[in-house]
Amino acid sequence: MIARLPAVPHEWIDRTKPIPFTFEGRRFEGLAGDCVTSALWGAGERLLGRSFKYHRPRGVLSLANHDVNAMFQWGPRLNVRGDVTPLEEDMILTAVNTVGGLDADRAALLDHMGAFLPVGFYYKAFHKPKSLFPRWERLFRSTTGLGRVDFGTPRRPMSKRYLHTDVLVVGAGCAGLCAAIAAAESGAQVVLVDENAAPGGSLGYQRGGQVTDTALLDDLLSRAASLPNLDLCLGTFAAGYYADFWVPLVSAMGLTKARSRALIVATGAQEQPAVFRNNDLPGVMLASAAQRLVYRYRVQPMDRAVVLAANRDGYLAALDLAANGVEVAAIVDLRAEGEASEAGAAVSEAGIEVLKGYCVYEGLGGGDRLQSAVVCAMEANGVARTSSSRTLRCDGLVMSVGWAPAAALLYQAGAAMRFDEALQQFVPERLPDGVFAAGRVNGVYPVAQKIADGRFAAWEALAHLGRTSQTRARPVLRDGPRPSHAYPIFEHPKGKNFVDFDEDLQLKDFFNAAQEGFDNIELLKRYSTVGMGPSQGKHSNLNAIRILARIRGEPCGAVGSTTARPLYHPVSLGMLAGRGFSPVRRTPLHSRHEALGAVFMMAGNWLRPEYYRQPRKSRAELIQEEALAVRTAVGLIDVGTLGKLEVRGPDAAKFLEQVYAGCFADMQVGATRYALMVEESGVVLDDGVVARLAPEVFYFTTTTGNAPSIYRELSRWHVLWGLDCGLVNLTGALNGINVAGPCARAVFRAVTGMDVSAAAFPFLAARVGIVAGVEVRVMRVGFVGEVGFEVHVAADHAPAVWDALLQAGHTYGIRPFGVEAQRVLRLEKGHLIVGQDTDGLTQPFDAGLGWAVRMQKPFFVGQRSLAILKERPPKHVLAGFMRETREPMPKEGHLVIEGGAIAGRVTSVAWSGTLGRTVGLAYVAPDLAQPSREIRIRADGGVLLTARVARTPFYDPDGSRQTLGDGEVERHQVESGRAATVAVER
Amino acid sequence: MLTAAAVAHGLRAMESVGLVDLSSLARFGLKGPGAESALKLLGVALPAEPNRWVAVDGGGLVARLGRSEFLLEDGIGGGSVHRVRESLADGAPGVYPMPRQDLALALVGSQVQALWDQTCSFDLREFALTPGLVVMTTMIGVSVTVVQAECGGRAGFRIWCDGTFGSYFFETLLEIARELQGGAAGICDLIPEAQSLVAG
Amino acid sequence: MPLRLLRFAISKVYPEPRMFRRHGELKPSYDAVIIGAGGHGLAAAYYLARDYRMTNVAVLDRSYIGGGNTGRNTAIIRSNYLTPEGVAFYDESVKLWQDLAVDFDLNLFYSARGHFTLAHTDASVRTMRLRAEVNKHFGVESELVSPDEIQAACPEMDLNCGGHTPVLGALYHKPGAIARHDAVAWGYGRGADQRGVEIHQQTEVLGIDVESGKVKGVMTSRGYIFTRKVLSAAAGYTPRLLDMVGLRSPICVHPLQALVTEPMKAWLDPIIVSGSLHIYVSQSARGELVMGASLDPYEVHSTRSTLDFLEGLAMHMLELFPFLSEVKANRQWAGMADMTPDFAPIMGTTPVEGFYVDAGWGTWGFKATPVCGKTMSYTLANDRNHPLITSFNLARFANYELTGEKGAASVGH
Amino acid sequence: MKLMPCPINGWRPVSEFQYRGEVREMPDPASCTDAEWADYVFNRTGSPGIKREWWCHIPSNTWFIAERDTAADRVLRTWAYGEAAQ
Repeated sequence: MIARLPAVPHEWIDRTKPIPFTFEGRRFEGLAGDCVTSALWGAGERLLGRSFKYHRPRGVLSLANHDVNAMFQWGPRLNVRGDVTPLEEDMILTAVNTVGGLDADRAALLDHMGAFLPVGFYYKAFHKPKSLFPRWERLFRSTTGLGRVDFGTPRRPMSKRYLHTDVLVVGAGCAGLCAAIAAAESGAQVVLVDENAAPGGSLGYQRGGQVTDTALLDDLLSRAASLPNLDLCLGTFAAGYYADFWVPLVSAMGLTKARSRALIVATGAQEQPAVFRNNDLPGVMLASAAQRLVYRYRVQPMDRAVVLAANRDGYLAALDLAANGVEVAAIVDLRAEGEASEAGAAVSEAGIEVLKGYCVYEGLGGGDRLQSAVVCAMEANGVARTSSSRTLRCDGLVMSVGWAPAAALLYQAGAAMRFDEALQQFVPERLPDGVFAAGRVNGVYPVAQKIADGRFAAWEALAHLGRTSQTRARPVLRDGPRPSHAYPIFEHPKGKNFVDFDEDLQLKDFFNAAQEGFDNIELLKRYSTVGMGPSQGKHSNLNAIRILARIRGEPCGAVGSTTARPLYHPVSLGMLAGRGFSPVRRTPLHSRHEALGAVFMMAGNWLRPEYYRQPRKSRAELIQEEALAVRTAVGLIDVGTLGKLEVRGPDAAKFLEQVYAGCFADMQVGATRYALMVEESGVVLDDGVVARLAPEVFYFTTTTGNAPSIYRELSRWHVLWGLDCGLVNLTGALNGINVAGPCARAVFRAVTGMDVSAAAFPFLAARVGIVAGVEVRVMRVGFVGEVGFEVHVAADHAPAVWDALLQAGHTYGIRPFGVEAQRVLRLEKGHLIVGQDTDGLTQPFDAGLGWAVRMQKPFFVGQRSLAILKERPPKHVLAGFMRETREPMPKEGHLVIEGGAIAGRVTSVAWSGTLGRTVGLAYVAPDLAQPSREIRIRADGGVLLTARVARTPFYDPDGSRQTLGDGEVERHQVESGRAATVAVER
Repeated sequence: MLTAAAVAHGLRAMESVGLVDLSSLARFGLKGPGAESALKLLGVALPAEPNRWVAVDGGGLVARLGRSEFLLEDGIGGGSVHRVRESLADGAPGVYPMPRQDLALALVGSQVQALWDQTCSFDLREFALTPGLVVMTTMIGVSVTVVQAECGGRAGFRIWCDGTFGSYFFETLLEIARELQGGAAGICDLIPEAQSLVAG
Repeated sequence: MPLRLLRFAISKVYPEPRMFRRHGELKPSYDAVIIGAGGHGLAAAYYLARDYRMTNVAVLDRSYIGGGNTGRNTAIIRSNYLTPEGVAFYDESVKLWQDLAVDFDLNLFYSARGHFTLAHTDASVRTMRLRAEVNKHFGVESELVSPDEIQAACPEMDLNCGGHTPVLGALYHKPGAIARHDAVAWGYGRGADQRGVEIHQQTEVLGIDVESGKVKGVMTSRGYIFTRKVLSAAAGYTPRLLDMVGLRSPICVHPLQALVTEPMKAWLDPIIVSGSLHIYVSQSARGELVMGASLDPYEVHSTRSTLDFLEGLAMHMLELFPFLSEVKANRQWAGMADMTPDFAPIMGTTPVEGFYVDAGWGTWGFKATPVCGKTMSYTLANDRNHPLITSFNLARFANYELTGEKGAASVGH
Repeated sequence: MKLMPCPINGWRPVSEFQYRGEVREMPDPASCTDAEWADYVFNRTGSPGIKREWWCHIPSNTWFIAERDTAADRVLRTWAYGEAAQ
């Protein structure tokens, strides 16, 4: 049986469901509804973890998602925060950041070396001698870091969701609930999120001893429940604010991206620690943490408590503890005047001693836990009068000295914050349109006023949405008693008075950092690392500002605050990634390729056959075979990934003349022409083929990778020029199939009734006709340098045409060929590939494409730049080269070396089975580009290979193969067949 | 021939999220300054405003994509696509034909919203605010055209995307639909009249 | 335990002096004014004072020391560039880095981890090979390595990238390193300060006074200063400064974002960059994964963060490192990158006499900090471009003489 | 995510758009000097301010002009090229 306090309304635990779990190798039992920390604390554990730098014992601090010293490893889950992670059946937990276990942490001796390790110590040493630093770094790296990554962690796809609503309210405390209810009652669609497992915020845990009095909370919850348009999401936090009300909501379910039209931030405030010696001993905690233990989990946090107070909340906490079995040794009130409110009276009624104008000077511990507190009266200047010290026995010390607004979302939304001296807290000065604040984050503390503030925020939001036109005056709500003390920070000669519990920063570290010149809040943060730990300064930024203000003798407002970057709480990469959608495009022939054993490669986001697998044959062999099949018989390639565009209308020709460097107005209907596109800077952008299908209809292609961007850019020019023509993107609607080789005409004739004779359908002609019963566009183009028919057909009919061609080609030994074989074939022809044989700075004259540029035209994009560039001697030019042998072969990217200097680079190279040579393209200095001149290429291992500059095309220089008539086919077939066999034997 | 089991499966899927591939319906597109008048001449009912659609006899629809682009799709009971294609396939002054090869989907069932929320950032409430709305947006990384339409008597959505994204698009949505106890359904599950066509 | 740390234990008062003096008013005139107290500006000041005895120098910053891109970058240092001029320049920088900590007597946590630029397409394999060859030619340690070699160096990585875009190879650059970026600015700042340079933080430049083509002075938020030499080293603010002297440039400012995770025990030694996946990652000495992606797609002059950056980065990280799905992202931030059309900086003299620029650093300025200080101090002192930076001159665009880095830069880190 | 109002399709996340830089007046290639042309091709207005930019809504391939404050990343208005601003 687990010892817990008697049941009260709104407790989170289910006493009927015990939950066994393991911590540091020992078995424990908690209850359903517990968080890990409450279960351990309830079971009497006080040592929950070790600190980051000194490995000091640590227990509970906030129970509000910044207890980063009570952080655990749970299987593959690392840095599990005990204070907010729900307890689960058979959890197996160990504390992170220990050497040899939590109790006997060998690294704990670092605690005694603090004197050697002041702030930024690592900047001051270990770098001399240089040679030793790597060892030191290894040592540091082995000691730093918290949890451990498990390389076996599965990648489970976690869906992300979108959510749309009128009003998003963050924080379901008193103010947030009131705001959400008021907004929903007016009919707006409202989503209310809270990071806790239950709503209510401080209404739930701050009861001032009225253990069972939750009337207000009950009322708010029942009203909220009665509103169908109010969606309450618990266990959900807003991780940040991004432009235009884009707020990621994080829960165990995953990431939801919320878009609202108004945002109400009611995130409350984070209680702040007092700074005194040993304020980190297990047993010292924030008052709100103790109250959370008491009312959420019904765990009695301690037996005998000292309450360090500087506000009414401290007295309420004392009453809560007293009412729940805790003996309150005394309230130590930093304020000389004490507490005037009814809470003060109630405390004296309860017979609790109050030490006014006292502070806690240090905590004394033993066995890794608090045993007593040394308290002193304070001088007027806030310094402890140690002569008058008293030692109070206690196993718990709760701190209630003030709050810091949880204003991260407001900062990220662009709010201007002002430091309010009366409240001693930053409050919103100016909020962006549609963003509103309510409750403690807005500097409003008394319950009655939080209610009014929440309602007012709701009304403001409704006004922003145009749902109300009446005007209201902002109620005055910041006139309550001061909730925060101006400087709850106490020096001690022996230090260990911690300001940042994540980073183990002590008070003196701040003075030292400032002394070194880091006396700007941002510099202080970077040098001391205050606020850079996992809790992002939730409990340390405000005290850091106070300390720096004191050092500079300025008000906190003048010191300012560091920017609150997302994320508010950490979010797992798995949640952020979600499923990870990466679209892939497939041509209509994809299933055909699969059936033929294609090995696919990515080309942009397309899947293309690289080559076709066959048993017991290597990739290289197959690529050569596919290429040879095209040279000696016939091959078939899917060119469906090419960009396919159409421009129609009276100005169609003019449009092409302006976007391409070449001439098109003079084209005959039924002709095709190579087209080169350059940027305004003259750099080669893309190329393709233009076919004139009718006087006012041009069909043209772009490279696969550029298709979407070229279509978009041409659309922009079209809009800009306002020409009378229309641009249509047929890339997905049509598919291209190229049948090429000496037997291509024979094969093509077999599938069409068109007259395909060399006379009727010559090289570079384009025709519209019927193939395999389907209407098609056919272009006689020769990228691979043989008789070729490129058939463009509606996507849904492409498989039929492909099948027909394969079948018709069977007797001729037709072979489908992939991208790799095509690369070899085009290289034999000396055709360059934009993007491989050109780069982001190549202009046509370097690449030998001057012939495709018609400078005489009135205008085309890039023309003016080319006019400038044309006058310059090129720095390098693209030249062909050959080597007699196959191995060793230079590779693409290898350098051309001349006189020990870089004189160029190889852009394409391949073994040509047909020619029995290695052929390639390289950029070389113009003086090297003379045919048959020897160049040296530095290949792998630094060996210099000799190659000979050669004219392109390497293969069929006069282009006779592309124009073969019917009669000639067989002869050529035999010849190149012989050439091929010879080649292969070499 | 449809087995009873297949039908039952499809119907079950549609209770949650049913993905129905309607790519086989006849479809045609046109754009250009002359497109509107050309279609009117052919007696095709047109939406008056940009990004709106109208239903036409036979269960088909005509959608206006932006200002001067149109998507025509026949229903099971036929429609005007054939006629329009016949007369405008080669264009006309200011009329530019756009043969379409979309993946065309119907999305039906009680869990459509759940699938939608995982795949598209567009706020479905907009469809309620603007009857006949046509939306061009992105879904799981692919450009899509979406309308809210009754499909075979069920409230649902129609989605079109470039056919070359088809298998990626369909398979990804199917994976999510299955997690929601939905799945693929046949056109006949959605539109029983289609039975005869399939059988015949 | 190094003896150097003993003094902290024994001395009663904290034994460290100020790194940077506080200054009251600005002097009426300086021999040179450097705009921007980031790494570049302070390095220039440091070498001006150390190597050229120019100490009557003011470094002005609208904010605080190292508060710009120096404090916002992901601290990667490499010299494996594509063009001869680039390689020579960055290699000099890497050499300078080696001894910086000792020069400063400040530990910069300069840590040579090795730098892998992954290639997922045969096109990027070609580029990586070219980079390796150019590097080797100039004696820089780079090589094209196979997937097996990558796997050996980082066994945890999924080279198959969950099916799509498998890794085909990588450019391995052994000297690739990371460093504690803030400390670099502090080290240069302290060194300059000790030599008499004045660093004025929270001092914004409102105008630059140019008379008949020559710099005459600078108007600041704290008054007017006479000076004949002004160095603009203000990264994302460069275009505004150029406007002040009536110069035009191709610079476009885009945000560049970064992210750190919660600390975890050390597991990742090398620096991993993937152009195709648009990610780069290294593990800091504190155990955090420091990550970044490519530039934001459009011009913005602010350091706002976006969620889509986080989502995209996380998705691609998990393609390479699927086991990181439970690791939590902790904090994101952004810097303003001043991009040029050829992915190379703009450095040196300008048509305005006495006005010098050190700009256009885009996404890779940190690694060049020392050599920029060296070359710009030379340029200021001699009123002549340092030989290493001549090809980075502003005039190159008007002359259509862009540098060739463009071919290589996919992710420029 | 940032929202962008397409004049034809309405508000959409900025990820649905392509940015194409500032609207720039092309000098007459016939009459301008090489320097003027190079300035047009390479130089930009790099300082923050309210700029007129080319944007394209990708799913509908709609090009339009956006007037945007590049310091605050705030879109003031958008309109189809050649039409009156809304």
